[in-house]
Amino acid sequence: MITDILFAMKHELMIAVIIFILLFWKIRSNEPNNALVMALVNGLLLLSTLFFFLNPNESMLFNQMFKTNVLTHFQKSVLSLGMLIVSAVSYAWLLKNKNLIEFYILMLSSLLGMFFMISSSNLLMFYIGLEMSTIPLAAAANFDLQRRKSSEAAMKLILSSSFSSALLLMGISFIYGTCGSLQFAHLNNLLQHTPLTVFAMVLMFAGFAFKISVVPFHLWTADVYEGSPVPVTAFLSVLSKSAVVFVFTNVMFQVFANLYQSWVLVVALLAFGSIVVGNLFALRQQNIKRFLAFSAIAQVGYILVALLGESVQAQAAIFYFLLIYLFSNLAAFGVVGIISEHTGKENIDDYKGFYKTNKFLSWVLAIGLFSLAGVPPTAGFFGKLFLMLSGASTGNYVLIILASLNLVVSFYYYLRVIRVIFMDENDAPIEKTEAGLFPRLALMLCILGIVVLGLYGPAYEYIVQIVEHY
Amino acid sequence: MNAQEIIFYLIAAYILGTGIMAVSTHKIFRASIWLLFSLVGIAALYFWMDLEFIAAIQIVVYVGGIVVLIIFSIFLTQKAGDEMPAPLKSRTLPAAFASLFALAFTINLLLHHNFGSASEMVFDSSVERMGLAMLNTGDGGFVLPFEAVSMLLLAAMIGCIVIAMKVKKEEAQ
Amino acid sequence: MNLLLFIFIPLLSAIGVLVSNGLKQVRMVAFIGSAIQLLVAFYLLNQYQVAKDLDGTALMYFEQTFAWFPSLGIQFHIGVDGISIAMMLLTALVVVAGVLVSFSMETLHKEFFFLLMLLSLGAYGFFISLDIFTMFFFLEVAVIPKFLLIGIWGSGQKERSAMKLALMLMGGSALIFVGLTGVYYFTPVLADVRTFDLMSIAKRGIPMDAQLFFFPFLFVGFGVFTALFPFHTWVPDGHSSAPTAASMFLAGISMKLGGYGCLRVATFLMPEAAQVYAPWIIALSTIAIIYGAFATMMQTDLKYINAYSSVSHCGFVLLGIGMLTKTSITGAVMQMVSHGLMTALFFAAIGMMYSRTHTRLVSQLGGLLKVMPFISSIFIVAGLCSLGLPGFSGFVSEMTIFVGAWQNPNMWYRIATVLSCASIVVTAVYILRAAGSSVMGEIKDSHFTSLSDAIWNEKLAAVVLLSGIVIIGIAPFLLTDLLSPGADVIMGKLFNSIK
Amino acid sequence: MTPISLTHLLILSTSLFFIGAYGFLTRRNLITLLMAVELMLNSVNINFVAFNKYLYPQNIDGIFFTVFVTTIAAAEAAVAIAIIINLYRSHNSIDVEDAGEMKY
Amino acid sequence: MRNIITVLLIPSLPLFAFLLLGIFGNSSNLLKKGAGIIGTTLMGVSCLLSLQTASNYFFANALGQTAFTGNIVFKYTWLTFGSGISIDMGALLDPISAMMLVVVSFISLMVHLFSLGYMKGEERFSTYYAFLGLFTFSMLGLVLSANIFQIYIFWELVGVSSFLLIGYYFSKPSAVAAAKKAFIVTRFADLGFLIGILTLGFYGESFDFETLIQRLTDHQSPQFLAISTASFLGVTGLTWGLLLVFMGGAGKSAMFPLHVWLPDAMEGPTPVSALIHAATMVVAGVYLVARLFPVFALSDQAALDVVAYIGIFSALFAAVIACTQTDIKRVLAYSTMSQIGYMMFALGVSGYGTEGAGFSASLFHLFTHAFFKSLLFLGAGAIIHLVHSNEMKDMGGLRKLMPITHASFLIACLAIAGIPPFAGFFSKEAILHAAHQNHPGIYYIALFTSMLTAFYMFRLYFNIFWNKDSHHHSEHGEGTWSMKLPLILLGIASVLVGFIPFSHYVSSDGAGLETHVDLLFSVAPVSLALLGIMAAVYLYMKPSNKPEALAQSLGLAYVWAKNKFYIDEIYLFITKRILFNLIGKPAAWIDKNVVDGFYSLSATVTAEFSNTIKGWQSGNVQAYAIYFLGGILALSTLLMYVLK
Repeated sequence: MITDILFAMKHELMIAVIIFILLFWKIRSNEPNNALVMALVNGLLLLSTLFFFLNPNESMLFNQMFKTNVLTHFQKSVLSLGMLIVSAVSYAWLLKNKNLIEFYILMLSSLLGMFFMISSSNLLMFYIGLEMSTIPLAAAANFDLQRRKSSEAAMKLILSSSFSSALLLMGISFIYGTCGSLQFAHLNNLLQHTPLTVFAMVLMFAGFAFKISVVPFHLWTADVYEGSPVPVTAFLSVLSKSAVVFVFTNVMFQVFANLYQSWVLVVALLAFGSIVVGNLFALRQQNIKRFLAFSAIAQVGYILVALLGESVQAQAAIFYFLLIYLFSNLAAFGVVGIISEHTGKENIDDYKGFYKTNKFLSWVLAIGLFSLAGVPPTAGFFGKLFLMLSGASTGNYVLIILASLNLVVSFYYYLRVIRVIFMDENDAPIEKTEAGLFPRLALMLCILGIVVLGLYGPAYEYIVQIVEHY
Repeated sequence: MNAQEIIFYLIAAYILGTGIMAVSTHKIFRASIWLLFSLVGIAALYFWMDLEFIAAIQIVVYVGGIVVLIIFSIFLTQKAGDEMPAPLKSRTLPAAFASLFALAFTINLLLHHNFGSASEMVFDSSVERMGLAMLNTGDGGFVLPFEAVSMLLLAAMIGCIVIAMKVKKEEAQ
Repeated sequence: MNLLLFIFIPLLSAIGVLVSNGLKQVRMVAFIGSAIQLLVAFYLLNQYQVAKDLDGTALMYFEQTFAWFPSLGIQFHIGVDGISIAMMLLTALVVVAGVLVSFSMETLHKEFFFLLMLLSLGAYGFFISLDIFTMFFFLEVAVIPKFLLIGIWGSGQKERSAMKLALMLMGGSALIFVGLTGVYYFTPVLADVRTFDLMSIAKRGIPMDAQLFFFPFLFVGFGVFTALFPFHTWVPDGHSSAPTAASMFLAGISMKLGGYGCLRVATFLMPEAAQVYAPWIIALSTIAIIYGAFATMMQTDLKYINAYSSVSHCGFVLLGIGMLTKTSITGAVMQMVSHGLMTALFFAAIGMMYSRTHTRLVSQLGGLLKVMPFISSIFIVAGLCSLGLPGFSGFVSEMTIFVGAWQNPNMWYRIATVLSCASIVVTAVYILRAAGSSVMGEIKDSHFTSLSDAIWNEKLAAVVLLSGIVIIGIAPFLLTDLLSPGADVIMGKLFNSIK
Repeated sequence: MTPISLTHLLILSTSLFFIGAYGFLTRRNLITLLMAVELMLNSVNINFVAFNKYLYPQNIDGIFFTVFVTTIAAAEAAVAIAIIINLYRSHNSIDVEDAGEMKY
Repeated sequence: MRNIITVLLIPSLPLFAFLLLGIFGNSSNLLKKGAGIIGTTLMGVSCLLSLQTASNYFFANALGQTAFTGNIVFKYTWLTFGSGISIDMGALLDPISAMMLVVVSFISLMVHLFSLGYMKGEERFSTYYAFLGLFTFSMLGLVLSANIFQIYIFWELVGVSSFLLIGYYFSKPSAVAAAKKAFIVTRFADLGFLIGILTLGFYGESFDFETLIQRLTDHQSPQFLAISTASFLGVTGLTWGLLLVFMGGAGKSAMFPLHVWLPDAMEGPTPVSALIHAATMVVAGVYLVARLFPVFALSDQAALDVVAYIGIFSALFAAVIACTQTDIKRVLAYSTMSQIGYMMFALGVSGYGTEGAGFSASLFHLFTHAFFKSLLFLGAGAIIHLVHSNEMKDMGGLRKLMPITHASFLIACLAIAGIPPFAGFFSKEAILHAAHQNHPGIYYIALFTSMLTAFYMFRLYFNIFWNKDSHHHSEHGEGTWSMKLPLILLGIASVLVGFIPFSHYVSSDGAGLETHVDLLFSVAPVSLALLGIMAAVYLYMKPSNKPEALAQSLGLAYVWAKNKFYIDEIYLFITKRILFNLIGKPAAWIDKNVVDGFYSLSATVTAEFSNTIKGWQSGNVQAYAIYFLGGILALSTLLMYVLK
């Protein structure tokens, strides 16, 4: 019994253990050795990632509030891996940080919140997980204590998110009011198609949409990405988003199955809106982090496109895409973070002539961007195409056509960066930057992921298998 | 209209009135006090609903905790009695329109929704029941959220400390 | 014969380029890789003949299937017929020549040759694929190397051109993708599995209304790659900004990917729709032919001249496809091969001239025949091939298209054919203008007199391409025999559909 | 208690919610924004409690939801205030209009 | 089998010369020096083989036969088109091709020989011989073609070798321009040819001459019915096909209005003019019509009439212009055009079989003309070699300096003027006779033209050899023996070939016609020719201002003729103004601004739009919240009230 719980909650327990170790470490010594802390955390995160292979069983615990199965284990491992990469690529920033342990505690708490959210089968746990993944992150966003932008970003994040969670809560309360239950499994049957439930659905949808930056609930994204410290930005853009999407697909297909007709419309509309608005804004960005933020908004649009498809295919495509997206985006953010930390340069134009001085980083950034853009042979190509293929499976050709054509626009801005890196002349390019061992390893891992995930078909097939099963 | 109802409407009017004052007064300190009144009014509503436990939490956490925190922060960032700048017209109009529209929209939905007949069952909201549920791992237990929230509070606390702590001089450079 | 060689050899050469050091080593690796590839391509031709003699009925030869994404019905299914072999030979020739003319690449040579190899990988992969998703994959694999090649090593407004090219090709890809999804979802499901497999889709057939809706997407999408009017504007800018080898690749191979796709995917899979849309295809390609030719006449930059003429010449490919007769389709493929070789030769000659004189403007060149007779002769020969002189490949392919086109007794089709024929006169005008004032005439710049003629690698490149052109020109039956069975299969599909 | 009263309670909470929302949308001081959010959360709490008591007395999910919302609101408020104080240090103002450096 | 090899060798030897000299000519010193010898030797062998083949055909094989038939020596399927039609490479021996073989190879040999001296010391000597080889190969291939598409292939090759040879002096802009013009104008004509081929081939379901002729002359065959019922713009498919094919022929043969390239083509080395633009390539059009003559004559009289009218008009038109030109090569060029006009209308007025006197006469004239016209050109070459100018005013009194040239030139002039017993007399008589019988109108014009011919030829002759005294002194005499020998040989030929009973061997149906010289009939043409010569004697024998006075009195007519009736200007107007300015420039402009502009515009619009909506991202958290709330309300309203 106890071992069952241990195995079921292995990820959560692992993260909690790390948090407590760090807490005690902080209590024991006020000026801990940052490198050591990082080594420990990274090691344990690696362990947590590998936990996936440790008896990924199926269970339902704690008053049916906590469910686990292969899929959730998989998702948690993916998130652990993401956290590991974030932590590794931000090596330089973290090393200098005076409050490293606190920072880790916040990030890990946020991760823990995501785990709870992923495993939630109950609106209460979902809500707690959601808040738990956001509130510490808002604090972490402010960790560049001296930067004006950092606190502005944190402020925008916490206020926007509290506003959004108030609306989300209102939606939850209406659902509770109409159904009398918070359990996903019950809601599936209890939820009837009435105006009030549709409204509640929209409210909840908006809550999700806020977290994954769907237009028009996306407006905080770029500002927060720009202002936050790079690890937080990377975390937000990849992990928060992935975690919420994991739950989102689940909620949409499971809880709101009866409202399918309604939410499909919303999803289609917002998918188109996100793609277009994300693209249009990304076109004109100068700051590379803002640029990545808007491009991420467009990417989410494509995820929503996939959501229109048949449940299994859609979820498989989305999870597959997120896995690729994690590697691609972290590769891009990793390089941006390294450069930003070493030189303070964040403008796209600063990257002129980057290839002359930093070949490795240039290629990593380029491959990351290619993958985001969906260019073969990177995995992003497969990810994006499978998303759209899934979207087309229910015959939404108009949307598919529009989304495909928007790919061209997105291509423009990704290539713009590539062009700056490889083609533009510059007398004073960014000087040669030594990334360090951890970041290099992490970036190579990203590249490996980007290359292998697409070309190696069984990766996708495995996800399909898991999804089909649950 | 019986006494219960009259009391309800009074409390409702009180909550809304103080709420409106809280979001419209120009003095920030007064606003916090109006908020305090409004929250107390909500506690009163809980009392009216025979939910003493919730009412108590409302008073302890909100009135005793959050509002005090807010007042502290006001002191840290403002001089008492400062007039706040008036809201921008460009913001007020759409905001008012959106809020009113949303209000009408929601109320319309609520009025037209059939919630079914009220249950005749007596609602047992004793502190004992809640206590047992809070720490129960089995059916009807809430121990997991309880633990999760405690982790959240821990994290929030640590975050607050780091952010709000005065930065030492040499770090500032 | 294992077709995977066509994936692995370029891949290994690319990796070899990455691990070698110094220009000499890098270019030798690239050259050896591409030369082996050429030999293997000829070996494939040989093996194909052998296999064909053993079993003349198979639709595809050397087929291999590997599961890739089985749940989506995506396979790595490869196989060839005569048409693809012809295209692969073309690719092999152009790649060798492209590597040879780039021997003196100074900046970032490693990257340069790496990208060239990647580009050839894309082309080979595209031609051997029998799964339309895989085809699409390889089609796109080839896009980014082009962008980088133009943008990094190009000249003039290279970045703008690179961007334009990449975006328009991506636009084409986007259309293709929409078409692919349509094909995918509207092909009847067998045994609960959808498929991207070319042959099985062809076997299952696509319902008419789906064909009508999705054919334009596929055709226009591939058409963008092959400079279908009005989606051709990437061609002039892209070709003229690209470094020599990239121009050769672009015009020689890359544009052919589109033509091949139009034929193999769009027309083959949706024959009924092809018949419905044939007038449109013909109209657009006729416009491309005439309009491209006239636009060429006004150009002053040699590369622009060749680029616009490529628009015009590739119009013939689409015209041949649009006419939907066996002869015209065979002619279209011949024209692809022929134009590929010819235009590569042309670009090679222009590149050699440019690298010496540092100008490509017709008005500034002149009298080069005196100082660099070899290069100038190559230029003239390429020009003569372009204007369809007998003895070179251009003639036979154009004639085949015309004869094929004329077999369609529709009066409007005939008028289109006549107009297209008329373009060969215009071609003569611009080719002779270009040749007349750049290599003939008086030497306009005194420093030209001190310039040297081609060196061995350049000569070898020219000879490689030229031999292809001449062999096809003198013995076209070799090519038609190769293409004929493939054309028959496509025609079979077309005629079945008429019933 | 009649369902009408439930509806009345809901109307009360909804009104309060949108009063809070209006406050959030219009006030210029960051702290008042936070106060407006508290009003909104409270109104949701009323909803939960009312639904639980009048419609689903067999369970106590609603009550617990309220409890946790309250707790989380506290955490949120704490973090928000810390952030606002930090912001005040760098900006010397907590006017919303002054904290809009990053845009477009 | 031996026959095949012989016939194959005839064109192959020049081709071999081309390949050898073209590829290795510049790299090997031996080849560079010996190019002329090699080329000439190979050509000589080829010529001997041609003579042997022809004599075999006409005399040995045909003994005892009543009619000469076409004889396909070999045939190889070269390119198969889907529906059973194919381009075959073959060699067809019949009277006209055998005759042409002799003409082409003999004249070519003469030119090879002549060039040994004429082109000596040229930098690109070997290239020159390579090109000559290429041309000869193509021309021989054209002559031997058994397939209408094959003829088109060699037709194009001939065109390109002509281009290369005219542009031989590539650093001379006028030469390059002339080469371009020649190529493009003939290319334009070939467009018609090609479409004609396509039409005939499509309906005739074959490209083979024999099959095609057989099917299209059999009025019951399905192919004939199909092609004569198909019509476009009210004209039958057959007429279209034949006229378009004739258009190709007219282009190569410089018939009005496609003649403009021929005078300019004189920019090439003079021996080249002698070979290509006098004797061989320019008569390809006549040859082509002759090839398809049965179809013209038996199935489509209308097309044949067009041939006749264009022929006679060109003959007259060119003769008039020739009277006014001062560049001796241009005079010769216009005279060539005029003479080809004769050949054409002779075909045009001819009937088939026993009515086919015109056909034989035309080819007879082709035959004789080849000799004396190339003689004229070579002579002109020798003169130009001496005086280094093409203009009449730089010449005069050369008869003493270059006696052999003078004598041969005179023979040629007499021949072309139609004075008996020179070769031209017989052929021209035959033509006039045929015209007189079938088409009196044409006959009278032709008569007048023959007077003009005599006039301008002797105008030329006197201006060169008489008129004023020579101020030249011969540096290298008349030139080497290699230059003189061809003149002598051709002179002898120009005298003798007229006596061949030509129509006996060459006739429209192969059956042979009896030649009869009607002395009475000859009176008129000969006396008119003498009249023309007299006029020339009167005007040009001695230096005088009579020519100017005459020119003055003719006024506008003279100016127009002198300016070649402004045909060049009309062409220039059409190409420059209409094609370049009205089509080319707009096309380039549209491409840059409209088509490409559309893409640029869409990019700009996108960027502008992006700029316009940037305000959404105002940086203010409350504004974000309003959008948030607004989004929710909009979606819910949409779901509940709009998209119910």
